[in-house]
Amino acid sequence: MRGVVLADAGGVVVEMVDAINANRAKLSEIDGAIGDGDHGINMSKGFTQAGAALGDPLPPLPKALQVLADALFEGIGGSMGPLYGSLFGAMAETLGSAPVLDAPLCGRMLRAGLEGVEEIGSAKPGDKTLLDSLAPACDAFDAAMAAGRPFAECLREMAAAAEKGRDSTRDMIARVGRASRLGERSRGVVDAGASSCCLILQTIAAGLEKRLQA
Amino acid sequence: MRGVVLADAGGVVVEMVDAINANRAKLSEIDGAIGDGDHGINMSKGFTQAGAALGDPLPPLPKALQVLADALFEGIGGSMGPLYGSLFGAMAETLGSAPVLDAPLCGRMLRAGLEGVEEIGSAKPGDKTLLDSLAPACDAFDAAMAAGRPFAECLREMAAAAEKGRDSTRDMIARVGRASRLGERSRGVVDAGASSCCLILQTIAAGLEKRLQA
Amino acid sequence: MNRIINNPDLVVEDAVRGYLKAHADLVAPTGNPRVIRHHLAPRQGKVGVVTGGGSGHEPAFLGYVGDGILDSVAIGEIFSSPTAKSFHDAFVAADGGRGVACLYGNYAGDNMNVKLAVKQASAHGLVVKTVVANDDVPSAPVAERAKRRGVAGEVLMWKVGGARAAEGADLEQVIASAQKAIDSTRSIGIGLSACTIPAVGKPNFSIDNGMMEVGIGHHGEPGVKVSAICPASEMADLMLEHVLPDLPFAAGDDLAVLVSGLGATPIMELYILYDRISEVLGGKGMKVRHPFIGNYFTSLEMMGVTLTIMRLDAELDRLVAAPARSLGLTKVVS
Amino acid sequence: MNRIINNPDLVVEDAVRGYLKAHADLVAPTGNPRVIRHHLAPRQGKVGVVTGGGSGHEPAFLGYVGDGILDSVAIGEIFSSPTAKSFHDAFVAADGGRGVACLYGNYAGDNMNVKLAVKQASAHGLVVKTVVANDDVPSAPVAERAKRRGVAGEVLMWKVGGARAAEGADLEQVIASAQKAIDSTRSIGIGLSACTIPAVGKPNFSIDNGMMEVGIGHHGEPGVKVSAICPASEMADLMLEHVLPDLPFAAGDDLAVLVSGLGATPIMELYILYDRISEVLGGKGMKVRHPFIGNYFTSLEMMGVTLTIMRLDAELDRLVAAPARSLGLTKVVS
Ligand SMILES: Nc1ncnc2c1ncn2[C@@H]1O[C@H](COP(=O)(O)OP(=O)(O)O)[C@@H](O)[C@H]1O
Ligand SMILES: Nc1ncnc2c1ncn2[C@@H]1O[C@H](COP(=O)(O)OP(=O)(O)O)[C@@H](O)[C@H]1O
Ligand SMILES: [Mg+2]
Ligand SMILES: [Mg+2]
Ligand SMILES: [Mg+2]
Ligand SMILES: [Mg+2]
Repeated sequence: MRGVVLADAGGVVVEMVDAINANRAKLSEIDGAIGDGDHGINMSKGFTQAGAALGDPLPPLPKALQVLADALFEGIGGSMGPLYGSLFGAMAETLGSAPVLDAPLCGRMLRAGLEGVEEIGSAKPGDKTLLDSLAPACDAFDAAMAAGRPFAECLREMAAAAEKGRDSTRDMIARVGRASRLGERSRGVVDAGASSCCLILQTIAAGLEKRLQA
Repeated sequence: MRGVVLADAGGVVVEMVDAINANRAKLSEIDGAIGDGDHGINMSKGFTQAGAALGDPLPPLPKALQVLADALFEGIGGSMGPLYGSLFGAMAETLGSAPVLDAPLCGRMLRAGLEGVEEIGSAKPGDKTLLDSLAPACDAFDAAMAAGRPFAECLREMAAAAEKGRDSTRDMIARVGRASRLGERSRGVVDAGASSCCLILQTIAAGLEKRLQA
Repeated sequence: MNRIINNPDLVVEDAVRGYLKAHADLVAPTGNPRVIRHHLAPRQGKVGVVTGGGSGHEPAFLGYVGDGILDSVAIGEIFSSPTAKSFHDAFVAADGGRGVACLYGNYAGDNMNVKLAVKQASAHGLVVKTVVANDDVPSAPVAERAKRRGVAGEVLMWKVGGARAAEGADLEQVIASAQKAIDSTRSIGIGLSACTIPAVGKPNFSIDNGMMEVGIGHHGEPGVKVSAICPASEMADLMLEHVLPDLPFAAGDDLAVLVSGLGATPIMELYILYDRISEVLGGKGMKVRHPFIGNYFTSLEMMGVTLTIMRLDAELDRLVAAPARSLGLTKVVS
Repeated sequence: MNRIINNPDLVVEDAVRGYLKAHADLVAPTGNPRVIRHHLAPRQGKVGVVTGGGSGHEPAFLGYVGDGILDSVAIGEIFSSPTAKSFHDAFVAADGGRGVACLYGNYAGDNMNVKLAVKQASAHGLVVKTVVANDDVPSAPVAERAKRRGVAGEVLMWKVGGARAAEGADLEQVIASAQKAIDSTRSIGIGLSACTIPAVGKPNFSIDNGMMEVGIGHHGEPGVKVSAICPASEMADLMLEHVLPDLPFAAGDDLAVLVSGLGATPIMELYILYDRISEVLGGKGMKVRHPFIGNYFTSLEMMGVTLTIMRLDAELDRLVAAPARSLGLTKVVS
């Protein structure tokens, strides 16, 4: 069974930090359509702090995810701190001290992250939030795994579902968060949190795949 | 020598009240160009209160002018209260208990009013204020009288000079009051106070002339 | 955007620094730049009273640290909850050994961050109990009161909780009084113009000229209706029609009434509104024992107003009347 | 114009009524609806301390009636002097048999109406002495100080005069202290947006977006320059550059510093500005003993800020620090 050596995979978090920072303006712009236009600012603030806290040499992935979670909890507040903090905190906890990440562990990690977000945020898929990217991504990963597909393919399915999930928010009415102010008028644009979450899941998928060893 | 029986001339003040009220909007509009657009409101407030306080039957002109002065002192505050209050108060005082208003007394009355305004307001002709209507009106009255013209003609000269004085403010730069904010930009429109003062002086001239008795 | 700021991303840091410089007789810094405390906190033997919330509502939240009110405050970005860590550090800054009452407003971010902070505090033995303000009537029907936002009623909740703690009450008692305070309190806001978060640079909602948004929230959350602006006395009537039946308030009630500007509304207009409010309440046989009129809980430079009414029993009356000294609210017992 | 008013011609009447209803423990009506008094005024044996001015500057002027400050206030239309009669009636309302100190601001209308009122009062044996505030540095060069407008420095003048009267001083002493207060005080304002008088319905001056007017007056009187908006720290430096050399203030000075918003500027921005002001003053060896930050003297819903600095001697320090209770300013001796 193929897997990722977790001790060598801390760089996945660095790649997430870079992805968020590269999309800072774009995420704020998306949030500006029906939110208050600060999602990129908020995310970039927390992720940049995490990047600075990772240290050199990079810690193993579980530790790196915990550093990221702590930076979000301590650095950004609002809703994103607890939501993404819970996501990465639950992921880190699931990995624990495992040496290698294989497909089943990855599936459990994603599922734990999803549950962490749902527990703290009390939103549901369909509310036009980051869950609409995260939940289908988890489901797609599990489905691919159940169908016996190799780990790399499970990751690709997961990333594709995250993107599809993000796009599905375009036709939704926001039921939580700032955009819920707009009711029917919140339809027609994708959700900012779903966009950042998709970006994060794509980065995780690509980062893990390239670190896959036989 | 012709004159006006003061006991029968209280109606001149009623005519002033009507003139100011009829021009309320216009005076505010003029003030709006380079002031704060409330001159008609301010004046109409005080003059209406005076109208209500005059009583029935109408008091003699000296008393009516004093009622007007008191209403302005007590009713409008700002600068207009003291300035026009002083104008009409000084006029009333000059008339005292005289039974008849002849040209010399009228000249003294106007001059006393002018001095009252100058004393309380410390502005000078040329500052783009109501003085630019009032001062030339006084001078024209005195000049006509010195040239031996009859009282009625003195009044007409006075009214004409008030109007010419009002129009002369168009080319002046405001040096006192709100419009002085604008410096060079205050040029090009007539002054609101000069407009109301001209209206008042025209009303006085017409009111006295029609009450003239041989 | 004509504003008095340096770096728009650092407005909170810059303002807190100025606040600490100006009011050293009242407040002091902590190790966390987003937490300020009473200059004497933690006071041994006293229940700590804490709140926290987004910035841009000044004098809320930090302006209510003071004698007889709050011991510490966690400070968030503009219109954004403080971090869980800041709430936690505020608990520690207030803890005088008899536990901490965290009295905060019902917003998604605050709920999440407080929950995390309380868990963290209890992990090292610090007892924190919470009261969540939900006084904003238009934000949910009465059957779903738990969903309602906390608005300016929070000020009265802090006043009551702070006064109770100052009396030497224990944590259960402070929590019970603060809970009673907010349960006896109802609010509504009317928005007349939008506001701009400096880091964003443009308003993220709008109210047209000549229109008003009835039931607006403190961050521009949607109200129950947008309608043409009406005279102040009709605004007062409209606000009372929403608020009075909700508790319900009734003839014979003694009240505390708080009318707060949202930021840019001239103070004289609050009194024009209050003139009518007081008349109507009097006409219904209620008595305003404690009126508070001013900018108590704002939303940057929004125009508009909030009305908050609390029904007093003897205990609430005593606690609202108790002496207090803070930037936002001072009660001198004269 | 999104405002909370009834009849735009009656905003002052409506607001004063509300004010009296809300604060009966502090203020009381008089026979003149445009004059309010301390609820205990006239206080026998105490010099009466009075001011008056146009409305729209709340909490100035009426909000400073209270313990240790003003005994009565004459209230004008928005941005327009009270009548001579109202000033006179305010003198009478404050007269406790030891004379009246009228401490007001240097505006054409106020000068004329006070002059008439003082004449009228002296006609029936009431002694009124006056101090005219002229703290606004940009309104005239120092050589023509008598021409300068009075702005937020008036608040400190009232505080000092009121405290001196509360100590039992005689009229000469109250006048001397108030005169010293204003002679030791310098101010400057920066305007960031215009304001609208309800009865007029549109702003009668304008400040473009992205621009600021340095030296603006409290009614939008022209400043010394209009320039592009700059960071708060540069605004602070600019204000200090105008104010400090004028007295001049110097190393070793003890100061009272008052930073007032003009109405719509969020309070947090006042603290951002104060952070820098306090730093610069400290760097120059001066000490801020009494900072006052808030909306002390506003101009309806203008955005902008005023800075007022007073140099303290032992007497001014004592009088600024003395206890006071009013809506606009409360000093609790803690
Ligand atoms: N309870 C929740 N659960 C999951 N996601 C949420 C929740 N509330 C808000 N979000 C997400 O947060 C995003 C907005 O984030 P951001 O702009 O950073 O915060 P804010 O709305 O406070 O400005 C939304 O696009 C939505 O995806
Ligand atoms: N010192 C003064 N002496 C004479 N007239 C004056 C003086 N100051 C102002 N005015 C007159 O007042 C007029 C404006 O009056 P008004 O609009 O009622 O008052 P405000 O300027 O307070 O709004 C000006 O047009 C000017 O003629
Ligand atoms: Mg936000
Ligand atoms: Mg946002
Ligand atoms: Mg005018
Ligand atoms: Mg005017």
